Amino acid sequence: MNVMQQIVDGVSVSSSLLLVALGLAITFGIMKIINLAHGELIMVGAYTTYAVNTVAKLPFFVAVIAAFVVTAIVGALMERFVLRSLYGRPMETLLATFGISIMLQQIVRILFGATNKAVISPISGTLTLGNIVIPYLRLFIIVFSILMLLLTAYILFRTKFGMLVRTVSQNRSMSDCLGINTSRIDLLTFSFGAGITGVAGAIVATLRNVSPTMGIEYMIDSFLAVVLGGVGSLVGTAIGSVIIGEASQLLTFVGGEIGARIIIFVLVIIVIRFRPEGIIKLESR
Amino acid sequence: MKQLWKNHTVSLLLLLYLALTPMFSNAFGVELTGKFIVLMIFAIALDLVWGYAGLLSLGHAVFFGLGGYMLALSYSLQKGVPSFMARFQITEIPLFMKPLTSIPMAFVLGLVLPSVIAFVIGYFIFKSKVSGVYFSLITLALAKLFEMIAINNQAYTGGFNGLMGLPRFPIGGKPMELDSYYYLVLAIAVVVYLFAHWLMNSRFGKIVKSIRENEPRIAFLGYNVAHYKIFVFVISGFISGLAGMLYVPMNGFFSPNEIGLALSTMIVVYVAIGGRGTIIGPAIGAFLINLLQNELSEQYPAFWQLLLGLIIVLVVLFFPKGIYGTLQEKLGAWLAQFRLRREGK
Amino acid sequence: MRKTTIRLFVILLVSALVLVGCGNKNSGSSSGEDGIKVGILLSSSGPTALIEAGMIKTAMMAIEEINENGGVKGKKLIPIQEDYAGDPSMAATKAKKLVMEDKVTAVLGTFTSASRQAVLPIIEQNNSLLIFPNLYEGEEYSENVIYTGPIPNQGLEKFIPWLVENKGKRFFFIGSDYVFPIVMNNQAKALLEMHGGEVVGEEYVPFGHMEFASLINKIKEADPDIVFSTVVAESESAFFKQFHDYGITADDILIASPIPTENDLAAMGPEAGKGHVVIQAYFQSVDTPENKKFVENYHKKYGNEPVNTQMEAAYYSIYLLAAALEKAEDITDTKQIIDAFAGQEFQAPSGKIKVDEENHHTHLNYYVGVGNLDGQFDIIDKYDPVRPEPWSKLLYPDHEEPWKK
Amino acid sequence: MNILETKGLSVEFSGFKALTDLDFSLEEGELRVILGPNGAGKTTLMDLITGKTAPTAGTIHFKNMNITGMDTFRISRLGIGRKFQGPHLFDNMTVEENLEVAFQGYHSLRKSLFFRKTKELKERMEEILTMIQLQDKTSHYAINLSHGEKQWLEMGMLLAQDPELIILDEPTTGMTAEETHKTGQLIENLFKGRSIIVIEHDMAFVRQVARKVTVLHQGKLLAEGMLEEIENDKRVQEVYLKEDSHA
Repeated sequence: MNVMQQIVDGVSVSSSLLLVALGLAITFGIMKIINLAHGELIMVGAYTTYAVNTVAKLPFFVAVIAAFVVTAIVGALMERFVLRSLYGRPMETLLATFGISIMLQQIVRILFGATNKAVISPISGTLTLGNIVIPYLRLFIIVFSILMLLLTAYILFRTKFGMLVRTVSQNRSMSDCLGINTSRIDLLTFSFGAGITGVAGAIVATLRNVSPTMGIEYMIDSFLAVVLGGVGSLVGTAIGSVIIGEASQLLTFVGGEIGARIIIFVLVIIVIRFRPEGIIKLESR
Repeated sequence: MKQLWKNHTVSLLLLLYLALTPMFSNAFGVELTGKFIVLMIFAIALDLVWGYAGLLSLGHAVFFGLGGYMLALSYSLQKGVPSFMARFQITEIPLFMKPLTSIPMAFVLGLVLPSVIAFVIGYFIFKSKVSGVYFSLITLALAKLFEMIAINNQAYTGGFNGLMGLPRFPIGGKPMELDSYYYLVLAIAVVVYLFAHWLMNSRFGKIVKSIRENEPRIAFLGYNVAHYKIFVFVISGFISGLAGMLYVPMNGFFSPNEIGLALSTMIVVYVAIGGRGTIIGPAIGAFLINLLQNELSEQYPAFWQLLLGLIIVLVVLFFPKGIYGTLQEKLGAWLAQFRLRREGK
Repeated sequence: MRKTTIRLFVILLVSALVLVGCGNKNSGSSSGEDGIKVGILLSSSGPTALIEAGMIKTAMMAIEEINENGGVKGKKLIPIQEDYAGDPSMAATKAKKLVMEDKVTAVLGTFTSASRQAVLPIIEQNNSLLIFPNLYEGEEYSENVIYTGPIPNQGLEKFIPWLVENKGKRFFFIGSDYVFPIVMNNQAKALLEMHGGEVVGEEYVPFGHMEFASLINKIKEADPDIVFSTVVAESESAFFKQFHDYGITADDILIASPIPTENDLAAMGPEAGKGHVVIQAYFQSVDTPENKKFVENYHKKYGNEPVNTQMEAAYYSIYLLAAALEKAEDITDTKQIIDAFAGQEFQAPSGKIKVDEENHHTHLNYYVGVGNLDGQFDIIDKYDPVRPEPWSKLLYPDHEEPWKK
Repeated sequence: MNILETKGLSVEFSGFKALTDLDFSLEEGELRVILGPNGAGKTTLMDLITGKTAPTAGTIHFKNMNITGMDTFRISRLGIGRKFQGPHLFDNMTVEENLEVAFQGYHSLRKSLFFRKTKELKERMEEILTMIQLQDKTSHYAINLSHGEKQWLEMGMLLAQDPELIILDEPTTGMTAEETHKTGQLIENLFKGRSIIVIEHDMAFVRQVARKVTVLHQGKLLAEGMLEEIENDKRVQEVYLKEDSHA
């Protein structure tokens, strides 16, 4: 069995997982919003890509941008009309977002019909190194996800906006006193997180078909990755994704595809139990 | 008597309606309502954990499912090795499933196993610093996990297809009439309701509530919070398992859907919409949503999904206490004013 | 705030109740007139709607055509449609409604084996009639069910030898991890053995699995001539897509499958399915006058979506039912209707088909097709109706035949 | 005889020394006021005594029993009651319920399940309700009480809990002058004979109740003695001047 290949594939799996989880690292990790509609944001991104790329025949990168814009708008609407009034009430947030997820699924079903849709992979061909084969598509996804990670990190830690975001998440009332328009920051932060998630949707759409219910699995995996890595830390999310991604590949030796997933779930549950703060702990008092 | 009426108006009205159903509705209607009642019991079970102790479990179907599977499996084992086993060259019932060949034993297991699992999970989680949303996330993962396990071990669980063709109501040997089974379920529902009511108005219930209200404080009053959480979780698991078992004959069929995410989240919705922390509220939520779904999903399938989502969002935004909770509040306030005016004169 | 709250609350309840109210009216009116009620129990919402929605359309189309030509015994067929959102328990509930409340003459529907078997006891207890128009694993027989879809032995009997002869002997079996694919693969393996092929690997993935890197990796390791895939639903398109991404073409390793339809090609993107071989009882590209008419009418009615085998099955199932009703003396007696099905023939779009004289399953034509870039299948081989064996003679040579009793 | 004694008590939060090598002792029946600017380690000390946080070094003895690092609920059962800074009630429960859960001696599951209000309990309840002047608000939800009432309800809960050592963390924050005074009296009459530790800023209040005073500064013991001595203590003054200057 070609272990090297498995590890490489693991990297690509991790990278798409990282991509999907990145948005959640912001909405859940930083804003502490339990967004059960995270998967549906991915789905919206995927459908936007389908509409722009497959139907309207525009180039793929345009579709990616469109996916960002559309989901960012959806996110903004969610924040403005629902989440805003629920801050500090995680359980209510969780319920509301579940309601939203049902609605989004149905809306998409009405707009695009029930049948599954396809987004054509923008890149074909494979790279062969010795006995390892990597599709250029997956190579692209790896690079892209790393870029997205860096971009997000840059925005959060090197820009005024990012600084504001972190200030607000640290101490809301204080920020209010400092004259920061917190509600505006919340709006922007959430729709930014949503937008990234939409981009992730555009990317994963190239690996699979596009369907109204495609989001659920991604939603769960993203939460696992974020929590495993350490809530509120981008590095943590990256690490979480890599662990889960690699595990899901390498553990197939042990229990096959299904066994691998079961083992991962058990592992993550145990980690949450003993380190709720995740593998990467933010030092704070 | 008057007191009883005053405190339980809604519950009594609902009970009256349910008790009369078999008289004015056909077999289909009765079975449907029976199914609703089972879900009401399940909703009450979740309410104990979420509504009172403030622990939002997103994986409660695990207990419902365990209970159901015990009975469903037992039924399928009655005629020797079932086809779903035979298909995997299993020629005789494996040792660890032997106990299930006896239906009474299955009943016992259907109550014990969920409780035990609930205890293990509870002990595992509540003896740690895990709390709030992390508890919810763990239970979410658990629901997914059990779903996968049920699907994965198809040689023993019937896998993705589930267990079907289950005899209808063979409670104790020979089949039971639909109506009599319906009333049995209803009776159990009443008992569960009364039990939950007693439990949550006992000192225990008050302590559980104060855990929800202010966990650190109750510890400073000398209570071992973990024990209380575990206990209420186990009770809830037990009732969920019971509901799961009652569901099997009503449905004639049991599948991984009943142990996984889908049901777990739906039951949370029932409780939230009905009004958590009120015992009867969640039951009403379960009843109304299912009634609506059954009426609307056929005429407007697409529309129904939208409406359900919308209802959830609106309730969360405008009736955080749920339908019953809000009614209770408004009525209470109104009555108070009314009395004041009376006294004023 | 409080005011708005109350108002909202009222609006919510009222709207809900109103809907319930007119909901009832609708169902009332449909059962009013004198005619033959046919239940259509298929999902128009939920995960499986993507296929079942199409079946509803063709079934309705057939009913309209029949009614336009004077109906059955001068009576019109009255469809009563129920959506169960792909949930077996709800399927059971809705079946109860159709049978107990609407008292339909027959029910066409259910899609997965889970939903069929959830419905089965209700149909049997009420001695009603279910027409199941979909591919399934077989190994079942019910007095009250007519199975109009294909079962494993039919396609595989022709497909496996064809593959061994034309494409190669080394097979790698993959499938979604539940009964249907496993039964399929077991029969295929038996046939393969009989025709001197060899199994170089076998893997199953969880239902809804989306990440196939490691499986493709394993396949490349084993280097088979043919991947025999019974991976279903969304996993299927994910597999074909990623297989394609890894630069493996049909010429390197061929995917052979009894599953994909025109819809799946659309969902995976045609170039992912290009060159891979599929056996089905119907393709849109089938060249018969009946099919030309069928496809034309469909596209006129519902626009240019592809038509597939399940949709054709739903269509001819209605016609078979109509024929049986025509033949039966007393259509209030389910037994008579069921007996009338025996040996019933129909010139379907896919060619002449026939319900078996005894085993309640259906003799179907088979086509070997190759996926092309238009999202259609180029038919490269055809087989005349094949006898259905609910219990494959090959696997269970001496299995008792319940219909014999 | 000392009811409470700490030796070399220290605690660190990720490098930050919240409390260093503190020796503190309290006599039975004594009322001790603890003063100190913000971050002096007052609340930290209380957290350590009640088991909310575990010390990095040192020991705590209560009634000559080592309670270092014990679970909160165990310590509480030994007879240490605590009132937090600001109201800390069970908001969506009635005044009566709040008091009821506070009563001691019914901690086990079994006892809590099959609990009947004894005559004594009922009387005690009445007594407390009158003392804290909430007798006609028994069925009000705690969340609807006025700030002062909330504070007194907490006092009531302490009475119900009936501990030997009572810890009051800034009991008068947010109270009007006369509410504060009233609270002072309340403390003096209600808790007669019990050992009490009070953390307080409000000097008026301190003068009203205090006898012996302990002053903490930057996690260390700065001064200890009778109020007058402390008030004239140079070091204390400058600490407090600093405090005021940037307050």
